[in-house]
Amino acid sequence: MTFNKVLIANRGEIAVRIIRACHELGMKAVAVFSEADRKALHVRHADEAYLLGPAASSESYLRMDKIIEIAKKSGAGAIHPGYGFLAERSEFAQACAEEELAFIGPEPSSITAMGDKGIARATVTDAGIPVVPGTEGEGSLSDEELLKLAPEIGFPLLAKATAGGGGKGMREIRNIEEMPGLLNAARREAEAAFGDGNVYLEKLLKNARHIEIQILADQHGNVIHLGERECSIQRRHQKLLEESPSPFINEDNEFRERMGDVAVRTAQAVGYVNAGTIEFLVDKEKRFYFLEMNTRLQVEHPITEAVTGIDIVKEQIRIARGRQLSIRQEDVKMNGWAIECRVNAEDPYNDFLPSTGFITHHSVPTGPGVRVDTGVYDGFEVSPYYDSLISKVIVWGNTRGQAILRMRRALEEYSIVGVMTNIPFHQNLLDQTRFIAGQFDTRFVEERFSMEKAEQNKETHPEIAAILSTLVAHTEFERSAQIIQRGERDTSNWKWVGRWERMHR
Amino acid sequence: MTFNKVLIANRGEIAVRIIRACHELGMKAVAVFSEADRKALHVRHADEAYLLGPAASSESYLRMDKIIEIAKKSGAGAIHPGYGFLAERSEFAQACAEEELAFIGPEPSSITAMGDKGIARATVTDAGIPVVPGTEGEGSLSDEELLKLAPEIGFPLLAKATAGGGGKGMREIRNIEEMPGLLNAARREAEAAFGDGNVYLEKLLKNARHIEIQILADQHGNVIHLGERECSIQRRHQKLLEESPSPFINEDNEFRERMGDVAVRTAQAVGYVNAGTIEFLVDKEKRFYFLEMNTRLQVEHPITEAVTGIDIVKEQIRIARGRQLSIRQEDVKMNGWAIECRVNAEDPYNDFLPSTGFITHHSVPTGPGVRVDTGVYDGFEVSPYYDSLISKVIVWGNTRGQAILRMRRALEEYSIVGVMTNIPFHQNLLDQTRFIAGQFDTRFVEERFSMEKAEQNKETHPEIAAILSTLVAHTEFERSAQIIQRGERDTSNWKWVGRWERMHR
Amino acid sequence: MKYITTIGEKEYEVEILANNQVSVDGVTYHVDFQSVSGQPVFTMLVDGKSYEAHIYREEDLWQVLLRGTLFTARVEDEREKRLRAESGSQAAESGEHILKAPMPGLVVKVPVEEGEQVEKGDVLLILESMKMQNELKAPRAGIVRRIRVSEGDNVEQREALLGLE
Amino acid sequence: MKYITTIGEKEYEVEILANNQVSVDGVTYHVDFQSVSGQPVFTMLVDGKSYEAHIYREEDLWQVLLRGTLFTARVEDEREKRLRAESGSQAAESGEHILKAPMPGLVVKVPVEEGEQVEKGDVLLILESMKMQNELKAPRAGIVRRIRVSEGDNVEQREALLGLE
Repeated sequence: MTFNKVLIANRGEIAVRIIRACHELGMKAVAVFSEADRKALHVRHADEAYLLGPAASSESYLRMDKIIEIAKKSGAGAIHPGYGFLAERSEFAQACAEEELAFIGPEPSSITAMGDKGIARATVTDAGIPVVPGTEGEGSLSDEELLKLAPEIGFPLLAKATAGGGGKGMREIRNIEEMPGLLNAARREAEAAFGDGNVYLEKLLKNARHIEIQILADQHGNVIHLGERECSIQRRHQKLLEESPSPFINEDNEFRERMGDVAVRTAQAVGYVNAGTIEFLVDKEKRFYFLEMNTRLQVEHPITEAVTGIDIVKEQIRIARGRQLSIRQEDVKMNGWAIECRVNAEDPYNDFLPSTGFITHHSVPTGPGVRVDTGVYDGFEVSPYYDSLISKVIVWGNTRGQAILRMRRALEEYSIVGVMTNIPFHQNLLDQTRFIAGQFDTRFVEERFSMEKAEQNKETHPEIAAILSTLVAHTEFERSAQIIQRGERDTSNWKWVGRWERMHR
Repeated sequence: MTFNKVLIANRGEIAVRIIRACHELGMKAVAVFSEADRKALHVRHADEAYLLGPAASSESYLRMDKIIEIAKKSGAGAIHPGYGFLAERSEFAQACAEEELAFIGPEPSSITAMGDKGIARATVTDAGIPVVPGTEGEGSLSDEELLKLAPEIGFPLLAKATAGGGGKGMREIRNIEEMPGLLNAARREAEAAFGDGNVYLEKLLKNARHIEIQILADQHGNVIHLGERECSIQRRHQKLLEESPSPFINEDNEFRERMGDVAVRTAQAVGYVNAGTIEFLVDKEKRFYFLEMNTRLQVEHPITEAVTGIDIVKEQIRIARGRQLSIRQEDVKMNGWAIECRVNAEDPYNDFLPSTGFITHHSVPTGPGVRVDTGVYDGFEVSPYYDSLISKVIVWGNTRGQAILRMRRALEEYSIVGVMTNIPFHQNLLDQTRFIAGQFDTRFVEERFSMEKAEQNKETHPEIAAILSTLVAHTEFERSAQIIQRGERDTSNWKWVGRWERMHR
Repeated sequence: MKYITTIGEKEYEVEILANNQVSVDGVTYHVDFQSVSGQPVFTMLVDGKSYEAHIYREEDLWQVLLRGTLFTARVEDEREKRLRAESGSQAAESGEHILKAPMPGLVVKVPVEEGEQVEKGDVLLILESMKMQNELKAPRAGIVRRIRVSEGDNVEQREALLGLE
Repeated sequence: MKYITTIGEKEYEVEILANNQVSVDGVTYHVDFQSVSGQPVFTMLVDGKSYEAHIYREEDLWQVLLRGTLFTARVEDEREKRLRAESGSQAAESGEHILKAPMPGLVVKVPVEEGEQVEKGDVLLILESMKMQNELKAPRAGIVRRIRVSEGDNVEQREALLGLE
């Protein structure tokens, strides 16, 4: 399909990211926005922008009908869904196709095939791809059936939402006794999150890593992979830090190629087109099992861009225009090391509770090897309506060691005022011996890490903090004393305004 | 020499750049600052910071004695001079050596050999390296002698300051009649700028390009080059935009290697150690002539970093510690294309006059392939004491075309409020057909470019500007009417302050 | 001016002297302390060492984020400290802790009942915000009093949710 | 409210209507105009097209930096325009242009003398600032009057340097 204008059906950093790709291809970008996002960066950077509706996603970014209507009205020939929202709704891809809008993603049938986790597992098993043992592809099972199958798979187990993703509707089950209660809880959560209470069981692998393979597939049957990303640093199944390559694979190219081949075969099994990611669990013996396929662009795609030099979003657009891939498998070289830290508006000192408010000051790290993708700026409000991702800090270094050192200095430079962020979490994590040694699995953050423990062995400066807080308190005290004095004497409003300005300059 | 703490004898973006390299090597960084720079970014990012003196360079950043004293006091084992200020003063390098401080740069003798342009030309001529025909290496010549030599070289000619650099004390001479007056002017300017009124003559090459080669040399006799940078986009001999590779050389690797070899031989001719740059003039027939050698880090070094993946500042520090180069010549690969735009505080619509003031808003472009090196931030004052460089925007792309498109989108995102900048100049330049085609020489900006002409053929939006200005004027008008009304009624200062705050939120 | 500044368990006696000098527990430092462009970002040089911190007020405490570590400081002069010490010793026993909403959101579950005994760390309430289910936990053991919200309620930031006695 | 807005040679009749509508020379647009966090950065949607601009006042003119192009606009209501037109026709002939320092700096040279006839583009003064020698040129032909500074003087931004009659 040919098009020169792309509607981005998303918000935040990923909408900005996609607008950049459009502009760098000389194409126009159309933004859509909710009432809460009128001044958001994606609206400001786009060539055109149209209001969807109120802040709640269901009334704005999930309104397929309105989005398609705006695409038609503005003359956009394609829609990029980003991640989240409508990105993995096959009916949206289908609706685009029916309106002759290019959907910058896979065919609806691929989304469907991978969207139901049970069907996906059955499909790849048929293609000879190993999956984690579980109740794959058996459709909707009752509690009774699940309770019967559980001992056959063996405990510990994971109950997971069939329609799921992002850790929702997921429960760990250690024994048969606690199973009925946990199944119930998982079903309730799944129902609330996805409108589908179906769950399936999966064996819980110990000491496993979460490693995923980025693939690209064009409409001409070419499928390539861009190497792996290590995503084991998670908390409650939410990724926090990713790197490429994986320190577990590192120079084992033969292993990388084996995983890459399986990923390519997985994509081929569902006739996949465009960018996608195949997630694997990898055990200590380098056995790997298919977890799921994300049929969309991922949050962590920039680390692959950093090591391969390939602009994944530009490739997505090229693919949707019917072009051949611009690279062949043999041209893909992983060069150096990249790390991404997700900076979330949440308080690492208080159980990672989200934090909302106005960002009054936002100064991003820059310099060699540092990339920041963000949708916020000075004065932007982090609202409770959307997810808590403020920005992604991506660094590149010649080696993993250099990348870690560079990330440390980048986080030290990063200054966000107005909301709490998890930057101190990342700083503490980057200081952990086991992290530096690359020895961690998906349970590392939850089982082996705590902010308190991490800060025990850190050189901190409490006496400097004492001086700082005392000076600020002292200045405040003096200032308020002064203001009261002046207020008594001074009657001109104009002088007041001038003074206030000077104070806040 | 071994050291773990580096003093940076500079300010602005380059001081910040060097601090970053220190931190990424796990070393401490000591900043020095003038009274005008207490809150500058290099002070804030450093581990330690010491006051030098008043704002004027002669009382601060040029005070060798104080800088060395601070280095000793703080326990810094090395000094990085950056560029400008003391970077090419051999007596400073000498003083460091005498105090057993590692000077992160070449030996004093190399600085001396290359510092006097006449001696430098004689030295490289002896080594068989072509120079632009002129009065090279003949020492201090009188006006009489120069007038006699001029016809032998042939007009047009350039008179250049022997101690010079940066376009100061430079004059173009078209014929013998105007020569005495121009020599006089050049000598006066050279005397004022460098305390040395000596000038020499050089043939003015027509349609020549300014192309330079970055070299690295360690203390063990290894000298390598990192390819070329194209620096022909200049105005009054000040570089404005640089790229690597040069579109003139592009895929002619044989030519690149010839220039690289000559650059390496030039460095060897003066026993050069550390990072340095050899500048050449290249004519249409790909004949190239030695211009001068910069015995220091250069403003435009990041484009070489972007295409080679080598961190030049980290290499400089490694070299000063006595390490071997971490790369061999055969490992140096130029990958993709990089462009740098120097963003200066100057008004491109008013003869590029410098602009000073507070930067009230500074929002840098980010995203894939974009690097910004800067020393400013929201609230920072651009003072008249130092040069007008605000920041450098460096982009990388797979091809020159992609780099140009990326630079365009980066400049469009870049938002600086409070001082005028030359961003519109860069935007217009990037739209020029001849620039896009890579067809330009060192006279392009002065002879073939004007802001007015560039904007004639541009799609602009005057009616949008009319709406915007009218709405702002209208809002101001309504607001001031309102303030007067309120002022009459309202007597509480506190309410006032609250309102003012809301207005400016 | 003399202050007693408490960080964690430790008390610092901080005196602000003339000529940019500050003494901490009797040791005198030369301090160059500046606010950066009116933001709660501060730069301080202490005997040449450069520090940068974000400093916010939170009720009567100061939060200092310094080189990736968050310190909570209480700054008092001697009179304030004495007063607090006297009143505090009683309050600590009888005081009711009011659980407030750390952010706006939707109450999805209140798994406790009034009068129920809870232990430190028990979940008192689940609040949905930013597409996450956030568990608000008991900061100490106690008895649940006065639950002011129900499932399905939308609450504002800092709104009182329930008491813990 | 009706304004006449002049950009370059062209005049636009801009009328601000109710309901976020603006008419320009009789054509009506739907306009969503917002200031971004109190800065002179503005975002505007005009019938869906998104524009961002920096807008500053410079004496009685507005500077609009929009997509890399700088526009200088004069915004007047009809009465103001009429008044200016009447007084302006005389002033243009007899008015003295005051050359002001565009930035603080050091006067290194004043290559003209009082009473001297200069052409447009002639250098009137050389000002050193930011390590550069900056030539201040005559914006039009005229006779130099009242030179208020000498070589070696330090001048402030906007300080009057000389007159051009």
